Amino acid sequence: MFKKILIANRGEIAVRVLRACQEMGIAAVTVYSDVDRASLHVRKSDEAYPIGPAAASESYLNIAKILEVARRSGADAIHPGYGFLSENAKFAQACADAGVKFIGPTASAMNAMGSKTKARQAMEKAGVPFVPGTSRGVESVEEAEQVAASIGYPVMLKAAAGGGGKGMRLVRAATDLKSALESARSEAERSFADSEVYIEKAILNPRHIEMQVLADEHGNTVYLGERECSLQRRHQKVLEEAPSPIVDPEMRRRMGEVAVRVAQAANYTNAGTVEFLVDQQKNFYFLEMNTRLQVEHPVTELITGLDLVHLQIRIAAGEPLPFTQDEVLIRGHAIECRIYAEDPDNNYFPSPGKITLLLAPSGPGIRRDSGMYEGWNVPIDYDPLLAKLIGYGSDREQAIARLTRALGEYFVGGIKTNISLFRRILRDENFRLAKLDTGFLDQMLKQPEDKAVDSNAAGVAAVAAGIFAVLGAPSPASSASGEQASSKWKSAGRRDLLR
Amino acid sequence: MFKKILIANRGEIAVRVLRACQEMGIAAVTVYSDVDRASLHVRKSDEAYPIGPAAASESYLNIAKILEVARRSGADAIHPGYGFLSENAKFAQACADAGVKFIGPTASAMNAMGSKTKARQAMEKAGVPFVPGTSRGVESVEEAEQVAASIGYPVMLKAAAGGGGKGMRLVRAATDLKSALESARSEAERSFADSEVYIEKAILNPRHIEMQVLADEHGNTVYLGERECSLQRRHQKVLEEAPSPIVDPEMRRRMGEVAVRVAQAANYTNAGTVEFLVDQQKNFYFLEMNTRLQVEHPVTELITGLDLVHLQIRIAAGEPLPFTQDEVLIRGHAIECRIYAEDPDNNYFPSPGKITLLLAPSGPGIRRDSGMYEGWNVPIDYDPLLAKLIGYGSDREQAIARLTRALGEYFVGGIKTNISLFRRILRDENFRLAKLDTGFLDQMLKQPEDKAVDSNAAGVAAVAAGIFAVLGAPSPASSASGEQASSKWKSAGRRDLLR
Amino acid sequence: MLYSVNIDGKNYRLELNQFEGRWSCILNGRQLEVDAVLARRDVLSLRIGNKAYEIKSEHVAGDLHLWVGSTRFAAEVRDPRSLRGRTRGLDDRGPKKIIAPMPGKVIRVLLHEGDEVALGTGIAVMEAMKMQNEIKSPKKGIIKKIFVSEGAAVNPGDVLAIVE
Amino acid sequence: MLYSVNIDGKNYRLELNQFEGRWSCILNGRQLEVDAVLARRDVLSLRIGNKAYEIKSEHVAGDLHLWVGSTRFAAEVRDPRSLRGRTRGLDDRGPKKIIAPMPGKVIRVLLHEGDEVALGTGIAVMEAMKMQNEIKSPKKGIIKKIFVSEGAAVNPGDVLAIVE
Repeated sequence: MFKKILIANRGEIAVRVLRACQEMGIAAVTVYSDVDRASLHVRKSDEAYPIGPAAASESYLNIAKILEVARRSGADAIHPGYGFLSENAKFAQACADAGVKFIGPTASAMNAMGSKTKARQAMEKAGVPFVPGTSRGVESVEEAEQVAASIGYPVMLKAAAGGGGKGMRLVRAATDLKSALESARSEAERSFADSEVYIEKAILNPRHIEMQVLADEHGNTVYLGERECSLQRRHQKVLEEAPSPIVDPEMRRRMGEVAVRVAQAANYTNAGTVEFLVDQQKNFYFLEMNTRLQVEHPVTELITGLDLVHLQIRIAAGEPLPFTQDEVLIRGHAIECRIYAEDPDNNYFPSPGKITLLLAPSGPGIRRDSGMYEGWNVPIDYDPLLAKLIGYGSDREQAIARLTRALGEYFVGGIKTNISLFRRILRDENFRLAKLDTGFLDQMLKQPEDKAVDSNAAGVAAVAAGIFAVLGAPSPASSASGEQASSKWKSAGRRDLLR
Repeated sequence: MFKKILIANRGEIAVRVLRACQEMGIAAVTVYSDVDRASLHVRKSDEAYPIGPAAASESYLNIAKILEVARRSGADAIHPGYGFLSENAKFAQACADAGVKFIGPTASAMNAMGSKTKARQAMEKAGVPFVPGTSRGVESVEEAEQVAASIGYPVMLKAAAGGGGKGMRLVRAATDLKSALESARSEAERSFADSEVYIEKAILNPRHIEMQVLADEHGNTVYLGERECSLQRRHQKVLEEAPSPIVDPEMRRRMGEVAVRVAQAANYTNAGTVEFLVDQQKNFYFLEMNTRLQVEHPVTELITGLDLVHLQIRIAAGEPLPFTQDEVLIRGHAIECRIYAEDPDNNYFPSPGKITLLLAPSGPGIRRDSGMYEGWNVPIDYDPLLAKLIGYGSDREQAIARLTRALGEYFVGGIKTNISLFRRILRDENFRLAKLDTGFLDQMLKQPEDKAVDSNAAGVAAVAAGIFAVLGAPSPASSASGEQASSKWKSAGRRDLLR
Repeated sequence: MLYSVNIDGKNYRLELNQFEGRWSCILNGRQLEVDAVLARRDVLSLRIGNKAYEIKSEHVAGDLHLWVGSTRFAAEVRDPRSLRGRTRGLDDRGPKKIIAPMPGKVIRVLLHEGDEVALGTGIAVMEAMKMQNEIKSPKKGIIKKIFVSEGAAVNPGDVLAIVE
Repeated sequence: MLYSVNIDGKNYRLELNQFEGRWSCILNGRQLEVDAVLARRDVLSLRIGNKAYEIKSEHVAGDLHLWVGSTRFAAEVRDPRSLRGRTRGLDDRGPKKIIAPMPGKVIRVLLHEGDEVALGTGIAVMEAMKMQNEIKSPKKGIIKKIFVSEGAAVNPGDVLAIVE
């Protein structure tokens, strides 16, 4: 087993991996950018190394710096988390070249899957079901127009190197194709330094369902059940659950076997996720493979009772899978809410700043994977994911009930979060009936929110306001820290201006 | 289903039940004594009623006051938690008479089980295996000496109305019998207002293993697997786990079936626990039935995926059990640590006072049921249980690893807790090998603790002490609140003096 | 003590006095039985009659928010005798300022001074925390002034443009 | 700044200076590369070299404890120039006071003044938080004085008896 693992990430996932290391008796080395010195992952680690300024390209994405820390610290493995370098084949290769084990698939498996167009070509050979479209990037607007016409509108443009909805455009009619292609290309170029964009038939109102796979380095590959990830905003997942309410054991077996075939076709090792689009007739189409741990892996952990990060580490250390497909036991239901620092009342604008008060939920069926703490200043420089709140129940209804209860206990003061959005989703009639598709959330958000003014609660607030005033609140401490936070943003802004 | 439930308890269990009510859409009414106004259970409830001074006999044990709150609030059911009135048949009967549903067994089932001697008589009829001894209280020292001689020393004296080790004495030789009987009787009288004491053969180095049962009001009774509760100090459970490392599926079935027979013999309904002593040959003997929810119920919840409090409420509302025995699926392993306000370095003296800093663990496999919060003043008047930390894992080793990790994250500043005791237990070689019996903890605590002074850590502490000094810590806020706490104790003490 | 309290735009007259830990409270002329404990900084355990509430107090960018359970209210408290507190809403009249709602970078400026805008027309695109967000016009009118250019770093509260 | 720091009875000479957020640190003559951030009140994120530590600071009954991870150290800090800080241990000599370790009630007094006691002999029984605890003699000797009687309420730090 490894003696020391370097965690090349930040935020909640760095803390998640750190905990796994501690549990396995492995020393954890972390890295941090200038604005992350006070982060939870630094505080909790055994060793921590600064790797440069806030900009990810100069810190968390800098392969040379991270390998240098691996060398200095004597780490024998690197866990990349998700995002940043996690799906970077060059990084995986550089780790291998430096004699540090990359906890994830090989560079060649990544390469096979990293480009959506290449993956498509390989998977077609393996007989995996596909959405009709091009298997390679389109060269010109003319070619795009031809392809779109032949498969029929609406079509979807996608970045070959894409992820997270970047470089993705839905085109309903030929007149919109040109400008959509241009903007998709420029976004792809900006986001991935690769402007390749391909075309697929758009499946309307599909579900997004993905299958977790795990493959050891001895040829054993298993699937651990699916996750329903249809709740998205701007193609970003917001809430995920497992199992999917529409997948029965037979469909799970069929999807799982396709996912295993996908992984095996790429000689895939370690944890990975095969994403499918599912249409209204429950036909499923291969979308792409994510060659890393997913943000939403906890829902699979809760319904299987397994620890995916432990298993990732064991697999990377050369251990065989400790169970067979038949021994995977799915029980109960789990739902994850991604708590973001964003303002649901103001078009989901990011909301960095100082957390002045943090009340965290716990109790039966509640798991909280968090990278924040009271007093922490959420930096403006990274993804706004603060924490994940995951609810487990004997069935979907109980998971929803527990999560609703826990969201009521959750309070993050000083910044805005999307906690209220989840309260709204979880009480939505269609959500409760599991009538989900990838358009669900946009649809729901178009409805005016039922904001019945509770005049009793307003009166209570009035009394409370008076009591806080009498007791001397706002306390000098809290308002002072608020000012500090805002002046810190200002100085951060000024620093940027001076660069 | 009930509209409103009164929770006749305090601390973590009141919060536990409150959460279940919120999850089920039931309004929660709480009660509190004068020193509990700032308790978490009051803050989180829908309605809260003061019921008198700190002394439990004048508040949480006062049947008339609690039924008066039920009447005023319009509660249609009462959940008693554990301790206090939970096993009081008079209270159960008074609830029935007042037309409020008692969430638990009937008064007559409680009466059948409430006296250990009566229970023994009833169970003997049902053919349940027993430890040899008297089925009724001994009348005199002479009778006790006779009985002890006939079953052979060592013998155990037990209070008929007992629980929690009160009125319990191990007697190794005839010469010690008289004084042990007297002190057991006086303790029993003081604790339960009932001095009846009976004698059993003492099983040396037994395991304490208990079986959770659940019975609806339609004649269905199931068992939910066992809990290993051998880790005790002064006959008080300290750490519990499920399943027991020595119980295999066949033994579980046999114990479960006996437990179901016990419950059925008493026409038992709702949740209950049948306790067994298990000797070194894995023979099990009926000990007693606890006619309430146990402190350690979460470990059963984690391995079965069920919510026992939800089920208690559903059963009390007249619903049939929603599953059969065959559908109970045990998966993984769970361990619970009872976090007490007591000082493990100073003979486990209670340690009430103000919590100046609270860092709470979370993350994969960690459940925390807590009644404390930062800033709360732990009162001196009640049981010192602050919270329960429960770890789940795919297997026992992983549960231990996760719990060890989580204990490392747990910090309760300002008062002493037994967190360090659990770190010690979890790394103990014999504990890891599951070589457990009820003498384990006393044995372990007799060993000098391996307190290798980490001179590196001491140097780190020296540097940190300097940095806190430079940064101006101790902050005026924290030391001021410390003084407040101690003066509050003083005034509490003075109040007592004036009574 | 007499307070004028504004909750989400509605005014309340609140008479509140504390004596030996007990409160007397009259809200809009109605006497309430109030019992309050500050559980910790910014968290109040409040009872009105026997109803229990958990209240959280929060200051964001100078505004006071009170949370009753999970419901947020904008609050303002004025003590008429001492004339503490602030008035607000006055600078909403006249030309509208477009304010940066977050710290970040201006990625694109979509319009020019003098352009006509409808309610909701995009004026600029900002990026922060890896997300791009369009800053929209709060009213129909003409862009009088644009204060930022592409690539500029801005702070919350900075004026990006003025629409008239 | 020069400090004399006592950790679990061992003295350290600490030279510590802060300049623009950077620290210089010499511990017992050895230069250390130190980097510290106060994450929140009483919680320090400390790096020495590249080793990382989470330090918690706690004041209990006038004593300062520092926790390095899960290990607790009793700490005392003295700044020799200003002569801040306290000395202690002096009143441990001579007759030993038996101090109430917790608030509670004296349930039973087991001995009388003049009785001989061994190390660990029970002197009184106290009850608090539903638990009874025996207060034991910290040394061999004779009970010189008993200050409490059965039923008395005591506070932590109260002297119960003196053993000589």
